[in-house]
Amino acid sequence: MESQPEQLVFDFFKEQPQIIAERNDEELKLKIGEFAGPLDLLLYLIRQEQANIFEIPIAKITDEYLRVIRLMEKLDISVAGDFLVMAATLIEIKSKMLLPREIVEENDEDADDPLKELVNRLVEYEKFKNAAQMLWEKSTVEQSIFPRGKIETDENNSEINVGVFDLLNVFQKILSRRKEEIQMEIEREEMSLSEMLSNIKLRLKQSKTFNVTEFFNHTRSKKELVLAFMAILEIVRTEAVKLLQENIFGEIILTKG
Amino acid sequence: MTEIEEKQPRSIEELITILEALIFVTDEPISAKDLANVLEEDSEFVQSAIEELAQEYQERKSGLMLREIAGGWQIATKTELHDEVRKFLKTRPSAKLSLAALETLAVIAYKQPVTVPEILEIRGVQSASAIKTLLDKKLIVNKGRKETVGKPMQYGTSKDFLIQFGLKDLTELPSIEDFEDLTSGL
Amino acid sequence: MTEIEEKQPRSIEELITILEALIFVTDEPISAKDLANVLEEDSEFVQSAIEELAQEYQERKSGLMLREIAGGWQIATKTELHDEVRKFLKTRPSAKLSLAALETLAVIAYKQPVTVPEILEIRGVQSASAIKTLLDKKLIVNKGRKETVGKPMQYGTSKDFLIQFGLKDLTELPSIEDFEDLTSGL
Repeated sequence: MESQPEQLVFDFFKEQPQIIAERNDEELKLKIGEFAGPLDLLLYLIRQEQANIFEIPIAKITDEYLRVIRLMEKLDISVAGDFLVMAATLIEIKSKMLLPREIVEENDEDADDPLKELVNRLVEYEKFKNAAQMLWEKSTVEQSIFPRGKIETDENNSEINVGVFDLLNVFQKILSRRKEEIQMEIEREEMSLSEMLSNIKLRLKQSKTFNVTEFFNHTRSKKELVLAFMAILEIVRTEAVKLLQENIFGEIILTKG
Repeated sequence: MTEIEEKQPRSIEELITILEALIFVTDEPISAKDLANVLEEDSEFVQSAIEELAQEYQERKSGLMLREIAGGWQIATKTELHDEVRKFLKTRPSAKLSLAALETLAVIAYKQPVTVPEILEIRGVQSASAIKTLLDKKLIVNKGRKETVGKPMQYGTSKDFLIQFGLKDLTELPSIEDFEDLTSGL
Repeated sequence: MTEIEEKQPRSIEELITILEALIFVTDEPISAKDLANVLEEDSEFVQSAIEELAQEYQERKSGLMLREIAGGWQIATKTELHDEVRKFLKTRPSAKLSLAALETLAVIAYKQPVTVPEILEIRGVQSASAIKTLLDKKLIVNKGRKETVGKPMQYGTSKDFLIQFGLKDLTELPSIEDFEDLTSGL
């Protein structure tokens, strides 16, 4: 039952982020191998220094980090705010480390040690970075497996799960809906879409499920029906809800996902 | 990517394995000749490998068969399983018409020949995509243009519609009056 | 339509044959439970028949395999034939996700349901465009709003995610703790 992992005949090549500045036709270009974020850059610099994550040479790493940021700015590469936030954090840690130890401990009582916090974040981040690598490998394997080609029934499934009385049933419902509309259109105050939306949301809040078919049937005019329909669409798009219909002619139920 | 290493000739077993995969992934039936071209193998070698594969399919109690159709080879479900397969396909999501398509079909069935504006009038909503679906499924057909302003296209149900719904002809469509009795029995 | 004739119980051989046909015709992976429902057979009986069929596929030198993916069963080509199949279909490996998108996806896969601020906390960088990419590729889905300040939208992985990454279900993901310090020695 456990499917054996197939023997793979291709290589997984790991894309390493790298910084390459190159001069090309008097135009200085910077190729920044994609850094996924400031933590990624930081990990890269720590690797470059062949340092341990738990013993970061903070002064050196901070200088390196700032050098890269300055390089990016100089080369007109817009530096995302998140990179700058990290730069500030590093400077803060570095300056703290330069203070005599007693003063730091007196002030902070190692309550929130920013370096410790940074290390924790790096350790946590690295797990997900490795998980991302795993996903990449999995998708590569998956790309070597192919499903069957199209067969006739895929797009033209001519079988229809409907009988002739279902058809009549639907037709009758349309007719009675029309009759109601005509009766209801005599006097009405129009609702707006936002009123309709909050109306439905309120109902959803009160009970987990909401009978859409019934709600549609209770609209008082064609315009209101259209609004109700639009409101339902909007809710399905923006909220965690599901539209369920047990059988084809059955009622449509909106449920909280 | 480029293969420099010298190419080992394939054994017939290897060839059969590859052929099975290729025939499986193609959308259209594919000929032994085309397969031979792709694999850079002798056409007759490929032909005999396919025949051996077809034989294998026949011998093991498989739900599938390898068959030659329209000048090419194809994997398909065995004929004798068609009842089960059809029954199964009916339960697939794609077998279900949307409520919109169903309503549109109901209007067309009972009001044919009927134009798009007339359907809009009855259903109260646009039916363009529903009509497209129904045309795609060959449940409705064009019934020519109506001799009125704008000459709108008219639609009616098809022969496939009758087959699909098990009707001899349109007079067999139940009437609204029949309906009351029937639903009370459900 | 209705079967009046008395139903003979199916032998496991017959069941396997039918299952093979049905798994072949579905356009997406189908679970043993769904198959059991359609065939009106015991779920465990169907499960063991599928496993026997998968075994058969493995034993004969087939170009195909029967595998469990995204909570269902599917027939697909064997991994080791990817060179030939790809050459035949003239396809390339599809565009890879960016590092940012992959990281974001990893966070969502392991922390779902998870909000944008929570992803930011872990990745240390805004993930808006990565999330858009993942939504566009249908690898993630909205999982409703979190009942907290600002009611941020939560995200989780989709069925397509399982399919594209070859997972039976989310429990097949290795534990996130297994990824700790893998490269600290480098």
